[in-house]
Amino acid sequence: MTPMVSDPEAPAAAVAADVRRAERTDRVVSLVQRQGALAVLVVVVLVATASFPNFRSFDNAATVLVAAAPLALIALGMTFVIITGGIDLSVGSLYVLGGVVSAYASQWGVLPAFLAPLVICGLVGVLNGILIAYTRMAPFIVTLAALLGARGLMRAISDEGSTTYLVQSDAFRSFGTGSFLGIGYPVWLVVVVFALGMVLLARTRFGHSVYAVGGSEDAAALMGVAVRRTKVWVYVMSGLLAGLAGAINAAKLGSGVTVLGIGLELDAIAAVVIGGTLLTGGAGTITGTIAGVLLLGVIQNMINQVGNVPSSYQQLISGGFLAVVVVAQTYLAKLRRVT
Amino acid sequence: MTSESVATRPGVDLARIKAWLPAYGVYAAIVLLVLYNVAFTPNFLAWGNLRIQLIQVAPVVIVALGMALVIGTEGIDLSVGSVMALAAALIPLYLGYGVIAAILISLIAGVLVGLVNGTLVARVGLQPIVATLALFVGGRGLALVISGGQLKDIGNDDLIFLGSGDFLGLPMLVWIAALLVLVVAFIVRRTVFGRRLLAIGGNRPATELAGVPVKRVLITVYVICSVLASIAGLLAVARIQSSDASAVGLLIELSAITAVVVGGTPLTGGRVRVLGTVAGALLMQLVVATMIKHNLPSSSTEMVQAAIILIAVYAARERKSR
Amino acid sequence: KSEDGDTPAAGGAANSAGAQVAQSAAPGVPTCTLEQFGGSKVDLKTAKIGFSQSEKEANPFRIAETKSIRDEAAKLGIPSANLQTTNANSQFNKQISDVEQMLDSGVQLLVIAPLNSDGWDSVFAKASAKKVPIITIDRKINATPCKDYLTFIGSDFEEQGKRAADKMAAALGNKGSVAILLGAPGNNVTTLRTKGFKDQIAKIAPDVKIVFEQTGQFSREEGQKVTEQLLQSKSDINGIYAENDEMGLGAQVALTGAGKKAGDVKIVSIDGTKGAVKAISDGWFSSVIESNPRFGPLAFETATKFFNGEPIPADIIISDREYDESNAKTDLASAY
Amino acid sequence: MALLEVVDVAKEFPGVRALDGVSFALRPGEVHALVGENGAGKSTLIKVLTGVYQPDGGELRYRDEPVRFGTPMDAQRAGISTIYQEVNLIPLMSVAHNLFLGREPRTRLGLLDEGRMYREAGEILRRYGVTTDVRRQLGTLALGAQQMVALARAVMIDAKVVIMDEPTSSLEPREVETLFGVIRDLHAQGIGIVYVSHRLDELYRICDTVTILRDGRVVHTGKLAELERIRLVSLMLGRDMSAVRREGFTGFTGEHATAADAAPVLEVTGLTSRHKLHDIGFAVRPGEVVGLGGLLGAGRSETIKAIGGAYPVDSGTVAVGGKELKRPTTVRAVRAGIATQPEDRKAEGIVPGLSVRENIALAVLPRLSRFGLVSDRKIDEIVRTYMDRLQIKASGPDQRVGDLSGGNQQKVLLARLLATRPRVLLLDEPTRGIDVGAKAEVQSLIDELAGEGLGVVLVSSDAEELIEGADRVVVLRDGAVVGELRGADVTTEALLETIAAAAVVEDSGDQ
Ligand SMILES: Nc1ncnc2c1ncn2[C@@H]1O[C@H](COP(=O)(O)OP(=O)(O)OP(=O)(O)O)[C@@H](O)[C@H]1O
Ligand SMILES: Nc1ncnc2c1ncn2[C@@H]1O[C@H](COP(=O)(O)OP(=O)(O)OP(=O)(O)O)[C@@H](O)[C@H]1O
Ligand SMILES: [Mg+2]
Ligand SMILES: [Mg+2]
Repeated sequence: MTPMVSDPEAPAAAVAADVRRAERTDRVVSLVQRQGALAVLVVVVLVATASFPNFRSFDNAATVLVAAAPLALIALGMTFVIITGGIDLSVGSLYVLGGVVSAYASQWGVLPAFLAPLVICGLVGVLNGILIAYTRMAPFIVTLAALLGARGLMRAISDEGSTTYLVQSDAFRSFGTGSFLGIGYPVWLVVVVFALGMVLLARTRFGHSVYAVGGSEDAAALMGVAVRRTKVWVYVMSGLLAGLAGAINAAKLGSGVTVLGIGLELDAIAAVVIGGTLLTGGAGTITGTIAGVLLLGVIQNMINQVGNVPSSYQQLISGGFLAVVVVAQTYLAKLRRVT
Repeated sequence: MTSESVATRPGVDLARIKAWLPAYGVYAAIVLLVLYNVAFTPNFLAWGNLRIQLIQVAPVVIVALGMALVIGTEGIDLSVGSVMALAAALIPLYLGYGVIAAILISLIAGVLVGLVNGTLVARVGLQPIVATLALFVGGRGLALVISGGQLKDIGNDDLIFLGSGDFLGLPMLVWIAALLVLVVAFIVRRTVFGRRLLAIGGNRPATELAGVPVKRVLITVYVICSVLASIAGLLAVARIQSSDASAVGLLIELSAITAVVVGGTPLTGGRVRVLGTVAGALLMQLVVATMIKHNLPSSSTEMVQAAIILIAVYAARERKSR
Repeated sequence: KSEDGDTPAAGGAANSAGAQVAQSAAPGVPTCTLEQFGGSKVDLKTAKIGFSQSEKEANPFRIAETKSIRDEAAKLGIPSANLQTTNANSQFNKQISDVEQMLDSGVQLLVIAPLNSDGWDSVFAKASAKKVPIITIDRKINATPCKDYLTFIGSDFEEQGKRAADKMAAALGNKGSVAILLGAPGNNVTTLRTKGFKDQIAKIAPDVKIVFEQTGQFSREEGQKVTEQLLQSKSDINGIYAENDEMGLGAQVALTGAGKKAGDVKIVSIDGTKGAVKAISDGWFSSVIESNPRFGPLAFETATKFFNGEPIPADIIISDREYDESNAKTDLASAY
Repeated sequence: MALLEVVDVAKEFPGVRALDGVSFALRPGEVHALVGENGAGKSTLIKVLTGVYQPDGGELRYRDEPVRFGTPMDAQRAGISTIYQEVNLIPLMSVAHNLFLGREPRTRLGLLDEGRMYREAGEILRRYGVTTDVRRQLGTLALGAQQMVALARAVMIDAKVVIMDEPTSSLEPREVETLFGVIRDLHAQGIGIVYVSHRLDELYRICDTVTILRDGRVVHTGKLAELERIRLVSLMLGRDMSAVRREGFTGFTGEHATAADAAPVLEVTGLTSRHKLHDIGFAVRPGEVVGLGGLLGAGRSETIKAIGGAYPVDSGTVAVGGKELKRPTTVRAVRAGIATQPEDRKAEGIVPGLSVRENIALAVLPRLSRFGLVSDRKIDEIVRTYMDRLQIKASGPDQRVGDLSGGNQQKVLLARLLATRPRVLLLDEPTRGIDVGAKAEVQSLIDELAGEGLGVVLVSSDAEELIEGADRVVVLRDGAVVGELRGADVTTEALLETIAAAAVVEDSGDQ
């Protein structure tokens, strides 16, 4: 009663070795995939440095960084939201609303100028979060409504956008334009907030709940993750960060400009996705988002360095670049061949 | 289409109304808004007024039809506005060869954009929102490059007839939109393609394993969406009698998505409500018209729109069921 | 008065058609010299110059504006590599960083068409540190001339609104109901053109009632849509004030669609594009107040004078033409 | 004294009374079997016990105190640990993170102590026979290994009650033994266990007490040993004993009549896919059921998918009826007559939002249509045929498949496959998670289809099913064929022996 055993040794051992090798390459490829945006950023920066003498200058770098600060904050919030599998379209409107509110509140001092936009945008975030978490309406549509609502609110408090509140506090103003070690305060703020964000996402239970909710909402609930609370919090964070971005921008511009922010949500989404975060949720990194934000800024800077690119070509180039980066990302990800 | 209601006890029962509301909430909202206008807006029921509302909603409806199909596959297409701009930019360039040639060229542009979007989604495997974001940004740039940024007046009578002429008492625009609604409804209900599209939205891996050529179907869906958008683009040109690549179709992707979702099509795919989409577009049109007629500022229009979207979608949201 | 600036500079010669003319500065207006400003003399022919455009070159005004700057630079023999241009695509933050990046790259003169009048603090901080003079064109910036920036060249938008009101009142015989097609909300141009128009109407023609004001977003399509709605609810409207030509042209299409004849509803608009001026000849528009975009010559002339040490007035207000039946045909060439 | 108890609970879903006056008590140190047909309400009862659902009526008592669990977390904190029916972990997160989610070890600063987490995770999982890198994404593990992670997660905490909803449905005999070892340990510690399974022999091996649910009601509670197997089944199904006895337990009848010299309908040669499959080859003749045996991760599912065109291969050929498939894709495979039933019914099988009708017709639409327009008449005909033939229980062809019970979903899937009139059927775990009644029906259906001349490839973790159903068993290990059982050799012992032999060879090769 001996079953026919065909020589098992060779193939089995070979496969086992194969599997080990596969796991090693998996890890390398996964690193490149996760940090793919960083790799692309390095390449782009090298190219820019070689081609444009001005690109190298410290001032130019500082300007690019300061300009990227608001988008960076917004993209940070968006990263959390997208990792939970959601999306927040309201950030562009909240950013403008935050700026207007901040400029208005600056008449009472620096602290109100920061707090007022945080409170108002945070409240909209709470509303978004509650509607999404408790009524199971699609995040896309809830935050689309919030986009309209927040813009309407901004117009309503600024006399249909025609009143621009000027920043009254010189201290607040100098926060926007001043610098430390040659680099603007907003950039330092962004660095601190990002560091906190990274710790929060990677090293706390909340951060892991965020991943879990995005990975599988039902499973996370059954494993005892507070799914709804996590969701509410990410939208609150996103709202708060959009408000903060609005505040630092108001400080920089010295006024609550009302004609900003159209389409900023899409820039933020693009930055996050370029950074390797999956729109389906469950995976993503903050370092990737930083790289994504900087990539967008550097590309814009390069277009400016060229000097005379007509406006229509600028858009064409941005679109093409976006496509190339995202396609490259996807191919890197595919190499992982997860089954 | 597949919403079966549970047999319930006779008499006035809430369950029946509850089951009915999600599917027909939009229609109820339209009725309410019309009643309000009849009472408070002078001249609302005049044919001229109704006509204008139909004309204005037609391009949104056309774009939303394509969007509904894409959303049915659990996708989304942000590039529709740029496609409209591309179509608009191409029209004046080729009008010299006749209206037909110009229309064909802009439709071909739609096909090409659809192929790119579809390929990125189906073959490369990009998330639809990102795949179409590239053309959302780049497409309008291309349109501006093509048109040289110049707004061009259109003097071609045949084209203008499409935009503002009447046929059998109804504007051409409305005829065309109605025809497209019927075509899309027919596609969804009666064709193999329609069933496959819904299955992909319902469960893509399963549909793939069932031997359905998923990639081909997806690419076709994006092509249809883009072609519909380019039709909307050329109709917009015909209607405003000029081609302005920088303005045409601006932000229409949001209006179209709103119409689709307010009309009861879930963003999660697997179902498409064609008539609901039309109703969704009409509802949003009526909201804007009402606000304009009462001369309210744009801030309040936006806030009312936000509220209506939330209410409509809340009423239509899927109850959790597994 | 506003009628003075009517005669174009040299009239006739095609290349100078429609060139800007500065109103003679009133005595006592503060001026600014290179010394006061604190910068150093720069030779324009070899200097690095930056031009920041606010909106896409996709409407007649912006196209003409950018072209005028480039053409004038070429005419003065400035190598094109020395003229750096950026376009903010209507994103204000982009314009700010565009300008800052140009400052970093060492431009010695900045010409800016600002998207917004406020919000330039960070730019001024940087520019004044480097002593780079800024000439703002078409839109004014709310800041201190000769300190934050050198001077403003452009039209007086409020004045344009007032002149439109004069024209409207005249066309309606000081009686009737008027609708305003507002520009994009939040835009300074919108605000000022609205204010000027309303104030002046209240002052000179109290029987002209403003019964409707809705935004047409400065676009022809929106102008058409809003007018269509307007005509359905207020069919007895007598006049439409469009805050730019595009919306006026959209209104014209809507009027045609509603079966109105040319002249049934008086249209007054601002800008002076070819399409609108032609519409006067066709009888659809009553008049068009010009807002001249050809800033190149005046901007470079001002810069040259400034670097030569001449005093520059804080505001250089150009005298805009206006078009009506009397000159629409003959002056069509000077429309843009 | 009861540890965990419900009295007279009711739970209603729109249109379904899932629980109707159910009372159930679990005593310390007891292994309590909970059985019933698909849709009887077992999972619902468990979810009521653990705070996933709030009961519409009745009382929940824990250690003789009335309690209310608002969320699964509340139940967990109280010491009730659960392994839910569908593996409910987060595929994109690492194994260790899944194991510790919600109770991660923390440093003094309140930050996660990842080093400790990875170390401990590795140690814990080794006890359950999972030796993988704990930093790996959970989703890259086979279902069985994932199930073991879920088990480890559930038992890890200081639980008073452990609830297991069909824990063995994706486990191999070896893992099942590990699991039973764990259950015995828990039992010895006085922990109460609720155990749900459709595999009767398992119940008799480890359970003390049984509660039988039918249509949301308790029809019997008592000592399991005192309940004859046949009576258990008849209580579950609500049919009388003689009928059950007549029909038997498995639906298989034994050998199929296959001409030994008939040309094979399916020939697989040299199938290779990097890291996963290594030179796999076998043939299936018409009317033959070929089983694929092996342990978890042996590559059976990949083999099935590769043949069906759904898994990329680097080399190798698949031929149907002697004709080789060029560049296989699912579309070409279906066209050539290969029908694949995937392992994961929910993720890759049914389209839950569509009706029974649409699901059955999905693969054959082109045949039921002209010029791209579907013919409702033809579809109705086919749907009716298969709903009758497979006895699909649904309120009608328009019912959403997502609302059907597991067994009926499986039948709908089979109907879809059969409607393509395939020549080869590839079945991956066709009876996973379906009740004894439905299982027998599906099994006899497989028999019947083979009888009609189809070639069938059958994968099953249920050794009994594999042995009784297959005429021949090809044994895989680590993606390679390591043996084949034919004729009289097709026995459970021989199967285990072959797997073990290969394992020994490999283990020694590893040192
Ligand atoms: N979330 C839900 N919404 C609607 N109906 C549900 C839901 N969950 C379960 N049901 C229904 O309740 C009944 C009991 O389902 P349950 O999952 O408890 O069965 P089960 O005994 O676990 O079956 P199986 O052996 O197939 O796992 C079924 O008719 C099922 O369709
Ligand atoms: N006990 C285990 N520990 C760690 N990894 C495992 C274990 N069992 C399987 N795996 C891994 O899971 C992966 C997928 O296995 P695969 O899907 O090929 O299994 P299968 O033969 O189809 O099993 P099934 O019987 O579930 O169908 C393989 O990469 C394998 O290395
Ligand atoms: Mg169950
Ligand atoms: Mg398997």
